[in-house]
Amino acid sequence: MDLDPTREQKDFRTEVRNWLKGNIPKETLPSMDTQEGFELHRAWEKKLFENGWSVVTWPEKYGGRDLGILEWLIFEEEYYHSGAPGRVNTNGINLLAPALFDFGSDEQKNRFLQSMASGEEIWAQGWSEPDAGSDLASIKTKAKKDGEWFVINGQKTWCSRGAWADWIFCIVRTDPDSERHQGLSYLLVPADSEGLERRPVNRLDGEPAFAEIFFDDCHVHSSNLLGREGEGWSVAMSTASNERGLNLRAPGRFTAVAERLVNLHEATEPKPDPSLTEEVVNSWVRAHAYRWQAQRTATRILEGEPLNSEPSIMKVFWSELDVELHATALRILRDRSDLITEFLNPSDETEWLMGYLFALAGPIYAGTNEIQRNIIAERVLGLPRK
Amino acid sequence: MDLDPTREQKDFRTEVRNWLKGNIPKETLPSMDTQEGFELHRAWEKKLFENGWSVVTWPEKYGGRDLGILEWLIFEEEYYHSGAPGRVNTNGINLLAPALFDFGSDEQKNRFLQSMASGEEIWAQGWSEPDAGSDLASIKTKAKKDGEWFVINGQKTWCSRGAWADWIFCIVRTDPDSERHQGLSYLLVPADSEGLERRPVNRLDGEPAFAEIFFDDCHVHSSNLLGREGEGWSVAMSTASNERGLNLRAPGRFTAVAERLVNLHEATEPKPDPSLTEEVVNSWVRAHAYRWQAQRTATRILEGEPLNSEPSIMKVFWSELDVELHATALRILRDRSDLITEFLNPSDETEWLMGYLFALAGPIYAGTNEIQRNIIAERVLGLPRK
Amino acid sequence: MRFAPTEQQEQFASNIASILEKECSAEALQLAGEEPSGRIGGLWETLSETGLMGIAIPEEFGGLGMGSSDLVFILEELGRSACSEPVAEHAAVAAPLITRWAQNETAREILEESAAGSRKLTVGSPIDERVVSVESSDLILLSKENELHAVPTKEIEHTPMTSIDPRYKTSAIEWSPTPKTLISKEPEAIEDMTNRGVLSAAAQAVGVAQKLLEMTVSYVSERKQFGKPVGTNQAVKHHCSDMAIAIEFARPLVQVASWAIDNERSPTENFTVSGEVSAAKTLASEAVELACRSALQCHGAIGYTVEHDLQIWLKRGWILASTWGDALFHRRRLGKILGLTD
Amino acid sequence: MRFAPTEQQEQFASNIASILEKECSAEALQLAGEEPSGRIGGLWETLSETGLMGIAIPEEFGGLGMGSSDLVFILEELGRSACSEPVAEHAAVAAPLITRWAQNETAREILEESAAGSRKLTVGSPIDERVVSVESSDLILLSKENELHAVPTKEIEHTPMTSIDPRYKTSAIEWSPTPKTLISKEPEAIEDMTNRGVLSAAAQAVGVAQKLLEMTVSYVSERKQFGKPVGTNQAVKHHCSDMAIAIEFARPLVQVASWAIDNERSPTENFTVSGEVSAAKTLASEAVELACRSALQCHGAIGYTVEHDLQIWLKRGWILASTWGDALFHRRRLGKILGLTD
Repeated sequence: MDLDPTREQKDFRTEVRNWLKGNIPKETLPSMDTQEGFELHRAWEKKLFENGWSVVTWPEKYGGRDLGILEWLIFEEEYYHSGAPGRVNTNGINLLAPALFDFGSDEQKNRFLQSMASGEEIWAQGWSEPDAGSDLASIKTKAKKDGEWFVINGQKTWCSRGAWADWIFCIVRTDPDSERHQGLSYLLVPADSEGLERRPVNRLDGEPAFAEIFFDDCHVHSSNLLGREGEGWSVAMSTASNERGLNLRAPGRFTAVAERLVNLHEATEPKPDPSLTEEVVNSWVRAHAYRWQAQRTATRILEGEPLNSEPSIMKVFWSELDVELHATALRILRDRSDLITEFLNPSDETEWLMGYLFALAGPIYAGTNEIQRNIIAERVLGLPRK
Repeated sequence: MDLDPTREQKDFRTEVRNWLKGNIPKETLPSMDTQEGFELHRAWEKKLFENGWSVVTWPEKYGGRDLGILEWLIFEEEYYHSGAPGRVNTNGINLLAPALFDFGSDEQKNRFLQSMASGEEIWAQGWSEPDAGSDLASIKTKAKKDGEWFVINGQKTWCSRGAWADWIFCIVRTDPDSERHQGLSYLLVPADSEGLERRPVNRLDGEPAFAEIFFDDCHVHSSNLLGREGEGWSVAMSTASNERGLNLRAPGRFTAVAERLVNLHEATEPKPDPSLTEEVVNSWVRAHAYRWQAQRTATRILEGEPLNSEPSIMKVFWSELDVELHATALRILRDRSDLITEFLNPSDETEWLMGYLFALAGPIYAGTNEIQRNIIAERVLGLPRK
Repeated sequence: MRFAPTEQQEQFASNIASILEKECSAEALQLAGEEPSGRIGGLWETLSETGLMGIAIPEEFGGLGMGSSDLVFILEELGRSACSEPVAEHAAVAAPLITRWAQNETAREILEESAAGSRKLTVGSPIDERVVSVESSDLILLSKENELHAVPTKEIEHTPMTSIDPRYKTSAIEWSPTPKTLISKEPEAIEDMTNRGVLSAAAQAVGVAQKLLEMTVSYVSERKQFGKPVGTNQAVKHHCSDMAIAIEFARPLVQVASWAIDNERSPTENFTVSGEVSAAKTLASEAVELACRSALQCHGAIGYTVEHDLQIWLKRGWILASTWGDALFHRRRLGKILGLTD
Repeated sequence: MRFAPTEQQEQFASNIASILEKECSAEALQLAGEEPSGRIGGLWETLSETGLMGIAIPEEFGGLGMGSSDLVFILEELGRSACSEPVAEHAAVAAPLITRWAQNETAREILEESAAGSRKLTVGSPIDERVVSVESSDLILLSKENELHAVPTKEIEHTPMTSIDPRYKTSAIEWSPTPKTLISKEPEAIEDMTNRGVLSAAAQAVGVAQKLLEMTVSYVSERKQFGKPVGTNQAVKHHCSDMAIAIEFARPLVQVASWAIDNERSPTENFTVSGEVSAAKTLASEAVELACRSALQCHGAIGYTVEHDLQIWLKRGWILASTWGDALFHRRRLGKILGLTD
């Protein structure tokens, strides 16, 4: 057991910290779910890319630094700690890119990865359908092969970033007679395709964080097929195991929030109720535990051990931790005033409230926590299914 | 809405309070799960009976006072508040008696009710079997009719008070070809019958709170059949709905514990951690809510309304409240010393610890809380079963 | 002892419920959310016609002469329909306060018009100093240093706050007490004001929780995933049961608190009116918070959008859980009442 | 950075686990519970033969010269087997304390016999003043007013306490410090004593929780009700998952804390050894409390009896959750370390 970083890792941390210190926007950017905010976030992605911070673990030829998972953990810690803007292209970088690396042709990788890393092309996710939420395999959107084209008809929903994204990655049914996990294919669809219409869907806070996408004889060229025809489920699962795993939620995100929570507690006068102090400690300890659990998982990944329980266990833990961190902050604020009315003022309170609403989605998306708990019980602990 | 007691009810409360004040044993009785304690508790039952306090809601001819449910609630409040001994014959009074009133012949009522009320005959429950716990309908113990006798063979378990009781009420399978809820019968069995053996089973704390009962050609006279042959399930259910309902756990039990908890908090110096103070408030409020929910339910019963959700909802609530009340006390004690080692000393700490262990059984017996929550969802809220 | 609504109480509440069902439907609320006023046109007037605005005003002033324990069943319905009008502030807090604490001549003038709903009252909470529905009100009950005042809306300055619920308008206000606005100098009057406000929030919170439960039960019974209704999963069943349990135990305490306010004493030995009220709000706040969380979890992503009606009750639920003191506030208040803290 | 046991660490822990599986079986523990001593005969000696008692004693004194982060994996196994001997007190607390804080001449004498297990050490917690396994020990490490003392057992008076777990013997003691018993006057020594004691309780607690989870999974997979295994119910599955989650997040913190003790600094920026230790105990106490509650609930009535083996781990779990400070104690300690309270 060796918990010390190497000299190189220490230096890397210092480099990241210093660069961020000198470069993050002075003013908080508008929400990335507004058109203005979306473009400002895109510009920030470009700046990150130009300085080599956009995708530190990717190969250099796609704009990365070829670094390992431990460095990635360091980068994320420093990134969140610095208060830098949210990443507008996480759908692409975290969800699509792993599948592109695994299943993409060289042409596809060259075509898509660098423009993704630079923010030139921002991606939206197009998996869910009105009747295919948790039950992803019941996808109905169809794509019929027509020469060099796939012709898509159907509807997608909950496409996050869908309102302004440049591209959408979709799972569609290419074999009309197939059922469940069979006969699906994975298509990369330009958002400005003819026959594609998008309708923004407003989140609780009124921002169009999602879109519905309607396909009406939408033609997509077969060069945009990722993996083989009918192999869509495997391609999606390589993304999904990633979505539910370590990459989507780096511990830096939570330790940074825990730190903000400690600061909020400190800044509150008179001192918050002691039960709130204990809640702060509790949340802080859990963020701390998540950090070290992630470090331990990183060692396993580096040593080539299979990850069994980690993805589901971590998903349940971080999503509930995230709610807890924000709920605790709201209780502190509520205890000193009536926070709930401050929803849209650009104050500290608002940030916590927005964070809370965002956190509430955590136990739902990427496989509800109920389903994750089933997975832990059945696949990890070996309890009988029926 | 009228929440005031009548003048008669006020007087009744005063009468109960005064009698208990003058008559409860000065010293705490030994546990009723020791032989000595069992007999001392029996003597206390006799004293209650002789003064008309044993079964206040029963008809006078069986030793009761013919009082209503509101007076019963008052009696129980005062009883628990006074710190009087636990009732050793609750199995008989709360579980068997309702079935006797509903299904018993006049001979049976005359034979059993008064001697139950006086503590002359103490009853144990004989329902569960090794493979029939939550799934009561899978009973295997058989009774074969042989002239005027039923001949019982099989095994019962978790017979509370089984170690020293005088009688046991059992559900047995009288139709050997029957399945599940069919073909069962309800038998009243003298504990000293030939062919009946009992083996005490020690609870966590080492006291024989249960017994296993083994039947080996045990002959029971057919006059001890309660209800008709094959009707055992209905008879049991009239008891079971009672077990899960209002009668088993009167609110007085919990409000009295909540009061003791407030006193424990008060007696603790230095003052307990503020988070513990809030836990005390929380437990107190829940006991208070249980009290008023019971009052509301009493009104419904008096007005002949059907009880739908109440039995299951109340069972979940009181059993979890009971754990919470005792766990809070343990946390207060632990905060000022290391309580856990004081297990067998007759101190205040021990009482709380014993109470905690006892409380832990609450969410398990009389239908686990998991099953109760299913019942609430399916039968009350109407969620689909499959 | 009879712990149940009278036939008259049930009848009145069910009357109001039918009106709300028609005039304060989810559709109407969605539309109101897009209006700057956040209001449903005509709703105040329709409700006024039932006599509701004067329900707790004595008959001599044109009211119905009823009390909190009559109102409590209606307050729950107001929550259940996420009613966008300040009926609770007017009828359950301000009017009874004036009735009890104002001098007769002041009272008569205000109450006669209030009973008909033509003068609209609202109230500023002594706990958090916000006022609901300032713009549409005529007279505001406010507290300052143990004094109860009734201040005409036109005499105060108010800054609208941006509420999470566009149908629930609150303002920060500035005002100065004058001898003319003074209603009472009794410290008890402020305690009474607090208790009535807390109770009305608690009762509405239970109603919101009930509605969230109903919506959830109906959604999970219909919505299918993996070939069967989501509601067949035990975890979903238990979410719903837990909501039902929390509601079932909060509700009687809310009713007991209303009786305590009417009778100016607690029906529980060694306990107080404020204690009953805080006990009720503690469990009501907890019930509605749990209901918000579980309803959203059981609905999944759809509940997370503005388009689905669930959000109307989520937002109202979050507000009612915290307004007039959250569970923590009332646990602390109870700690003092029970003598656990100073 | 490599956050995983070395091969040697894994090997040692799995050796100890095999011995415990054989010699400290549930059957043996049940029998020990009926003995007045509460002990399993020969177990101490068998374990001593592996060198375990001197694992953290320097090689020059006949020990193995390893540290807390080697021990932590073994401590978890000791909990998992509900080991009835004070191995943790001896090898993980007392011996390393003497190694670090005693003068060389005192240390040599004690440590050489301790390494072989022929002199048996135990320790009194500065938090709750009880001592474990007094009767079978030779020398007790105790604190008094920031002084660390090593007191021969024959020089103290002790009153046995009746533990809920008959295999876990504790005593209240009376003793007087003398210059001869003094080991160190450094306040840091007491902090070190506390941290080592807390860590050993935390690591064992995780082991107990792990065992409770294993027993529960196995029971609910076999036990049938309503024609199918109890473990097919989603509620039971979720009980088990929640236990697994709590354990999975407590375990790394326990390992991090052991590294911090060895290195006399925290691997986390702006944090302390005591902080790591208290963080570990907070989550370990919570994990084992949850495991006790859920294991009992999933077992149903059978878990509630002395005859079923579950009770062995329930009782040990309750003790380990509270000894050396419960979760509340350590949350408060963390509150101070994080600067949230004074």
